[in-house]
Amino acid sequence: AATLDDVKARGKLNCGVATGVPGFAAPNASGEWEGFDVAVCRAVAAAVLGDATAVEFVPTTGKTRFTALASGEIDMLARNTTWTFSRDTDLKFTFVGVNYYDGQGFMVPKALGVSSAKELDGATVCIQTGTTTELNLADFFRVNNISYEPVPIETNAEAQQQYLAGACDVYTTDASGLAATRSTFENAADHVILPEIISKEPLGPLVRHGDDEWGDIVRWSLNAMIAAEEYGVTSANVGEMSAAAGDNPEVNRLLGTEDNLGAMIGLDAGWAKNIIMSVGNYGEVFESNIGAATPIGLSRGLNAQWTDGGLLYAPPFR
Amino acid sequence: MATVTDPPKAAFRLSMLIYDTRYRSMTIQVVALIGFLLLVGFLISNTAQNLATSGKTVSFDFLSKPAGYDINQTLIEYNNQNSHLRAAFIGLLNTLLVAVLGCATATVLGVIIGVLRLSPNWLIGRLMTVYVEMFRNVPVLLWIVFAMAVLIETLPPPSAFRGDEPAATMKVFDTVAITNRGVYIPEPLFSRSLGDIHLFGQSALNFDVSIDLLLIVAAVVGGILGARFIKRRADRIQEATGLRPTTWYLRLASFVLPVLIVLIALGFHLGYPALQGFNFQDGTYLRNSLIALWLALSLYTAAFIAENVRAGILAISSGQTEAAGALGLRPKRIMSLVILPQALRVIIPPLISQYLNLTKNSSLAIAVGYMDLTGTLMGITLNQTGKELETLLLGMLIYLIISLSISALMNWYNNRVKLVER
Amino acid sequence: MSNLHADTVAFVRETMLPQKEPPASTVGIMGWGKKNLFTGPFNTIVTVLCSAFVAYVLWMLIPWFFAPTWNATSLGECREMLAAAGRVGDHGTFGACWGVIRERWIQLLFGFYPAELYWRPIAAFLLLFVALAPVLFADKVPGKLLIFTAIYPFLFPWLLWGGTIWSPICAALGFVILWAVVKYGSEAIGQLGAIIVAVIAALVWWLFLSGYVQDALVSVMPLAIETVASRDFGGMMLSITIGVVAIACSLPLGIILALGRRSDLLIVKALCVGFIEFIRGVPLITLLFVASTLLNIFLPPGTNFDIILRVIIMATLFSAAYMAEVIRGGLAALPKGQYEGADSLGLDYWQAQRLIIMPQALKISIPGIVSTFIGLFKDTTLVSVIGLLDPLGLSNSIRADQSWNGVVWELYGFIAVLFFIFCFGMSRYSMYLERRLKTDHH
Amino acid sequence: MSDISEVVAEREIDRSKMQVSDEVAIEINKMNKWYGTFHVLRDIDLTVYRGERIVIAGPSGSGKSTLIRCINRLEEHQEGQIIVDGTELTSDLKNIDKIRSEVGMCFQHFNLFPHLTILENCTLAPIWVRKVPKKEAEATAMHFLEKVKIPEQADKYPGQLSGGQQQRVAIARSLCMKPRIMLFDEPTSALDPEMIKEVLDTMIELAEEGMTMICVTHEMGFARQVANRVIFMDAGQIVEQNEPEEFFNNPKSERTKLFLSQILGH
Amino acid sequence: MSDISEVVAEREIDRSKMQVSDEVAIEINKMNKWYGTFHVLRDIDLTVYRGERIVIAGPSGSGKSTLIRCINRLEEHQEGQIIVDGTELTSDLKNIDKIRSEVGMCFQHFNLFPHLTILENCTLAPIWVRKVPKKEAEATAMHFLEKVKIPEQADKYPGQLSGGQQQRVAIARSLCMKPRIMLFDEPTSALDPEMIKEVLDTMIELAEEGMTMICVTHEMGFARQVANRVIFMDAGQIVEQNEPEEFFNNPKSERTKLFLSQILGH
Ligand SMILES: Nc1ncnc2c1ncn2[C@@H]1O[C@H](COP(=O)(O)OP(=O)(O)OP(=O)(O)O)[C@@H](O)[C@H]1O
Ligand SMILES: Nc1ncnc2c1ncn2[C@@H]1O[C@H](COP(=O)(O)OP(=O)(O)OP(=O)(O)O)[C@@H](O)[C@H]1O
Ligand SMILES: NC(=O)CC[C@H](N)C(=O)O
Ligand SMILES: [Mg+2]
Ligand SMILES: [Mg+2]
Repeated sequence: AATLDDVKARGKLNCGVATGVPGFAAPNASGEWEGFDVAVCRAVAAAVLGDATAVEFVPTTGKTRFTALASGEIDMLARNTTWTFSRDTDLKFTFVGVNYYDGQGFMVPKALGVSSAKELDGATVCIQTGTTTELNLADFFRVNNISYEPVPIETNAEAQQQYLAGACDVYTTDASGLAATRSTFENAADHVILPEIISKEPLGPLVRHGDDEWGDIVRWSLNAMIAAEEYGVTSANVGEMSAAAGDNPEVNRLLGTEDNLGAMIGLDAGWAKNIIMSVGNYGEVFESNIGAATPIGLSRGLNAQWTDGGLLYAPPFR
Repeated sequence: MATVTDPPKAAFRLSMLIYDTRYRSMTIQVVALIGFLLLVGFLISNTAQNLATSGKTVSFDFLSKPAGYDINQTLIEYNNQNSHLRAAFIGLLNTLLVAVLGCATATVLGVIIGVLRLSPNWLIGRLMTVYVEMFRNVPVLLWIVFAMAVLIETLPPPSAFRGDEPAATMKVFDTVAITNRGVYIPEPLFSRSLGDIHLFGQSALNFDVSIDLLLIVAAVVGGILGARFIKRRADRIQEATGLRPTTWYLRLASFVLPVLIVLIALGFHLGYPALQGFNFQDGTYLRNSLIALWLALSLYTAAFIAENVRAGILAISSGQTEAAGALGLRPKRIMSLVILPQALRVIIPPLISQYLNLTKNSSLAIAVGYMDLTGTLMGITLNQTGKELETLLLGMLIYLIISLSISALMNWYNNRVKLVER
Repeated sequence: MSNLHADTVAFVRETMLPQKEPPASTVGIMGWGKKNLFTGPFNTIVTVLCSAFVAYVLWMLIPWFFAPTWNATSLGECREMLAAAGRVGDHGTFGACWGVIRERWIQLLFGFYPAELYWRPIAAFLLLFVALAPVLFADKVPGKLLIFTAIYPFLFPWLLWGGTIWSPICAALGFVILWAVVKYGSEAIGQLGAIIVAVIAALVWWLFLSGYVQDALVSVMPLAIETVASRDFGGMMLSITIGVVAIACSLPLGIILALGRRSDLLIVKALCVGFIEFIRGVPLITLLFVASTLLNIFLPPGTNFDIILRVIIMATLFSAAYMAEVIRGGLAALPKGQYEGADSLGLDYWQAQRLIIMPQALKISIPGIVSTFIGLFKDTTLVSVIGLLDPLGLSNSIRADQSWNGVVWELYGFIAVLFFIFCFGMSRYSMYLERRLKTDHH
Repeated sequence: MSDISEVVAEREIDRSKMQVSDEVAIEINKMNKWYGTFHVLRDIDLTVYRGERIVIAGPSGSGKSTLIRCINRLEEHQEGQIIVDGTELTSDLKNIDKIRSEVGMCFQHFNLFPHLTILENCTLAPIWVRKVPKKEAEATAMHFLEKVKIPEQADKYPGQLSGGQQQRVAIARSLCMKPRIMLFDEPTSALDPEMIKEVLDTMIELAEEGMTMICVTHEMGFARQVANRVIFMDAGQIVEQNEPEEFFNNPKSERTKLFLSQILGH
Repeated sequence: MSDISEVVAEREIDRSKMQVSDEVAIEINKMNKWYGTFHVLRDIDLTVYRGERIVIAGPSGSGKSTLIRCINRLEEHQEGQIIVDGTELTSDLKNIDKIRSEVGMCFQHFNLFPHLTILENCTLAPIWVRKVPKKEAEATAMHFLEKVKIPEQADKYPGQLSGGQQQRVAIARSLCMKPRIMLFDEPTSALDPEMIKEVLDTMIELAEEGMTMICVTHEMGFARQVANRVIFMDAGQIVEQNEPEEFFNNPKSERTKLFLSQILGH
């Protein structure tokens, strides 16, 4: 019941991440995990334990992630996982929000001369098993009445290997994952991501049913990052802004200089400050891991703040 | 002389539960049973409690829901709107397919290698020893992923066959395409096909059986019976006259002719694979996942079988060969009349347990994405439905049934061929 | 008598003939070759073909193997180095990329175990041999070492996982309680009663009391070494840990199961047979799935223990079933007279088992135990399927690293060689044992 | 066989010490035993007094081994009573343990423990069953090993001894438990002729010391010289019993005659 | 051993039938054989006439078995000639087949085929090598089984027979091929004394019928009574050969004397 107590007692957060998707979750040369999803884990650790490095990362595949979460092996899962009805209800998980609005795309070698997914009749498609994309793929080809040959695969790295070797013509997964994978190719320019996005893939962190307090903590840790960007709180200025109450009451409440929201979720007042200080706000995390300046080069698109015409919209801190 | 009174008809005392051999065994059994029941009860109550907290219920309803996912290799009709049960059935068939293929190849390879290891040719004996040690001492999973890597990394993709000056060409008179997705070989087609028989109506496990196939099987069986008849006749002639007629060509004919006739009657011809679009079309497609698994399992198991075969042959003392030789029997006859009948008794029991191991090892299919029972029922179905308990228990039950059937076969054989001893 | 020729052939040799050299064609390299390689045309052809095959394989492998890529830091760099060395073939550069091994071999051996603590697993495995010595070389090693063998099962996890010294001591205390109750309780309540009470007492100790006692002891005298989390275990070390712990634990379990299977108590026998046949009938991988997904459902709500421990439990149950069969074979090989001899002297069941039957049955079973161990050790690679980082699992995550994406042969080859060395060594050892046991007269 | 009886005869046997007392050592009343549905022992009645040396003979399969194994409770009987030293053999474990430590047994195939030295073989039971300190147990063991004339073999393993030596160790091993009754089941039938003598000598010595003995054997020389009663069994029943002289010279039953003619014939 | 010669002596042996003819059955000329560099057989010269009964004796490792195995081409020789029944043994397969069906062989360990019944053991070679109809082969087999006195065992398996019976089956099996020469390699050394007699009886009967026999054996009783020549081998060479009486009573060579003193000593 009390995941929070467990985590505190353990002094570490067990966080499920992908086995390796560049930019989202991958260990760097010195073995530290880095990436956009990893940042969510670190944020929660910063909020709960005050230490963004107090995380035990558990690499999971599309297939193993849910059992890892359900069995309690991990406290939360931050692994480009799509929020769906059945996962939320039938699989008994709580999605606490969306950290990346995505959709399923296709990547093919340029040499094939394919310009639309509808032209893929008879193609061999690499697909990660146990994912929504596997089901979407089946639906897409059935609806369009064309055939394909699925090659089931466990991890992104394997998919990449098979795709590059030509064992499949197409690789399909979340468009962000495709971009990330392509960015590591020697000749990225030889591969195109087709324009069709065949599904909605709202990706977000999730926790088990049955511990709402813990769900709240993860949910508001994510929201804190989003809100911080909206209000212009960055890792650079958070120290200064949290030193004393400022004139934006919402920011004050966020940073714990006014009211004590932290206490309501069983954390100390500086919880959000810790997040932003050690991890950064949503925008910073995005830019440093997957943004336009990185090899992955994703634009904000739907993931811009609502104020910029995107879908990101943190509920008020009140 | 001390008189002996009547035996003290001791009334039952509690201590007899522990000290009296008659009751003691009962006590132990009852304690064991209680312990076992407690354990089971403990597990069940935990499970119930855990399921209740996570809000799940145990039910097998999901089996009739649409699976939603596609499977690349299906021996019988399947699409993603079929039920999870059918998907599991497809997986089971795939498991059985690779198990049967693997056992057959492993046996052939194992026997050859085992015999060659005893070869008087030093070099070949050594090579086979290297083979056996190499495969026995490295995990089978490593061999499976290794085989898959070899296929993917060293063979050309279908796209290499494209263009005016393709980087790769088809083999064997342009009828076989070897690609890193798999191997395409000509497929048998029947211009006067007799259609299919549909079995099990509308149930989830329904499937079609090709009448053509049944006919061919019937012809093969007929051929075997015919060959046996010819052999029996040869036996009879030999018994009567002492001379054994040469019958190999008759037996060959009785094998081949019926099948040939059926094939011609059905209008048999081959369909050749041809590059069309992204892939080769037509032809029989052996996916690389199947090939890798099949190859690795057979090579690995063959190493063990080779050892069994070698041990079996060595177990027949050289005295048997010498005695048979001293009677004037030719080496071929010594093998077939004296050595083999004895060696088989030694070889077959461990051989069958190797079959059992191979079948169980076929569950490593998931490492290469071969959709067997572990890949479907205990893989994707488990994952998409979140029914860990149900799918795993069902899957284990199916494996258990397969294993127990194989061991039953082994026991039957053992009892049948036991050598008569004093 | 009509022995016509006897007198004509009467013969006595005056001088004995000396040894003669055999005809030149039958000895030396020539003779050997003629006998082993070139007997008849068919064999000659086979020999030539085989040599050609070996030569071809070596001709392909050796240049690949000797590639100047030891210092590369990524696959790309490897390719550059090979290109610079002129190793360019039809399909790009040709040659191994050894940089990945140089960079990761430590990881393949130790996983993410803290580098400064490597001495602990190394010590643990070296001590393993010391602990095994009195068992394996009973004739050459002083029996006093057996005490160390008894301590070792508690020392081993402590060295690997670290933490307070009190936890292994408390765990061991449970066994001491078990033993003490059996020893001193037998007088009062009979042996069967004592065993039942002892098991209950030990369980009570482990489940309820030892935690408090341990905490108390820690607060009084905090003796501890640095804790290492299971997550950090990986590579060969993980395989060996799982293998060694599972075999060690499965041995007593296997003995009990084997005794149960041979017992004439119907229920006990049925339970043991059921367990053994069940475990042997399902693939190990399904048991690992159970470990990773179901074990938590089966255990009391809130218990949440380490995946490695769960895997070890499953591996233990798995090898226990196989071990039981091996030991059953050993028991069956013992003549019935040994049981009767023990009975007639008045030894009770457990004394007979411990003093007479088991020492002999286990000795007979050693080759079987070793091969069970080899099997299990190889099977530890399956844990990569449930996401643990054994060498195979690590190779996947190494290949997920951008710089090494696409490296296959070198990694698999290295891992294969590691396993080969261990397994081959052990199988040779067990063959040696088998030979020794055959000639042993006592 | 005739050789052996001569061998035994060479020795002058001191029957004077072999006193039979009035005290009952073993009493068997209407004992019946079945193996499954096969009736191996039928209505056995037998009283053995302290100091008696009883030889049991009879054709193979007649139930001789089964009878003496019942006395030691290596087999369970189904009907009737067996009372050893005043304690009735029931399924009560305590009684069984008590009786087994009163009754020593030697088997045809010795059944020494091959993984223990001769000395350890002899001290094992005293240490674990009688809870005798090791030193003391070893002293006793050496005493009995000397008695069977192989003290110098104490540190060897059974596999290193000849059959006759092994059987003598087996006897010493039983004696170490200081039994009041010794049972022998064809102790010499697995031995070569030279070794038989060694073992019989040892047994004769035991008899001279007044040990109560029941011995299944076909060494008729031994029976004549040592036994004070010979029991002839057939088909699970006691067919005849008598003093040796009478038994051999003047058998009453037809079966006994037939049997004697066979075993003395060659 | 002495027992056995008595047993053989009891029987009156009809030497009159044991005629030796002038015809050469086996001729061995300067035959040499090496195992690797070990010179096992050195310059063997031996002529065996039809109807001769030759016993080969000699210490262990002297090459007796190797010699008779060479005659049957179970081993290859490297130098010299072996001519059996006029056919020289070369690596020509046809010659080998021809000779093997002329020469019967009995091994120390019988080497019966355990998966075949006694009758099948005996008919196997006639049917497959001699191409005799089954009925006829069975009739012959029964004839020889009667001769070795175990026709009633025909349908049992070798595992169900005693050692002596098995050896007699082995002899019958060889005889079914109607060989002109029989080789025996220590046919009785794996048997218990009573069984030795059975087998020797059978061999004596064979000798009486005029079979040419070469027999490696240490049954000196048999050699005295049946053999017309005893060959003593040592270190791979024939050291002495003579009629049995002369050989035993008046050995010439030192080695022979030593050997005889050893084997007749006990
Ligand atoms: N465990 C058993 N189960 C069934 N029958 C048995 C068993 N043990 C012995 N028998 C049978 O009981 C009968 C008596 O056996 P027992 O060994 O007592 O004979 P014995 O007189 O000692 O013969 P021997 O001189 O051959 O040792 C025999 O017919 C035997 O086959
Ligand atoms: N296959 C072989 N390879 C090498 N040496 C052999 C082989 N067979 C036998 N020998 C050696 O040849 C010598 C003669 O052996 P052989 O069996 O002929 O002796 P033997 O006279 O029959 O002795 P025994 O009475 O023990 O049977 C022995 O020293 C033996 O060690
Ligand atoms: N590719 C992935 O690993 C994730 C796919 C998809 N977003 C899912 O949740 O199922
Ligand atoms: Mg008996
Ligand atoms: Mg010999």
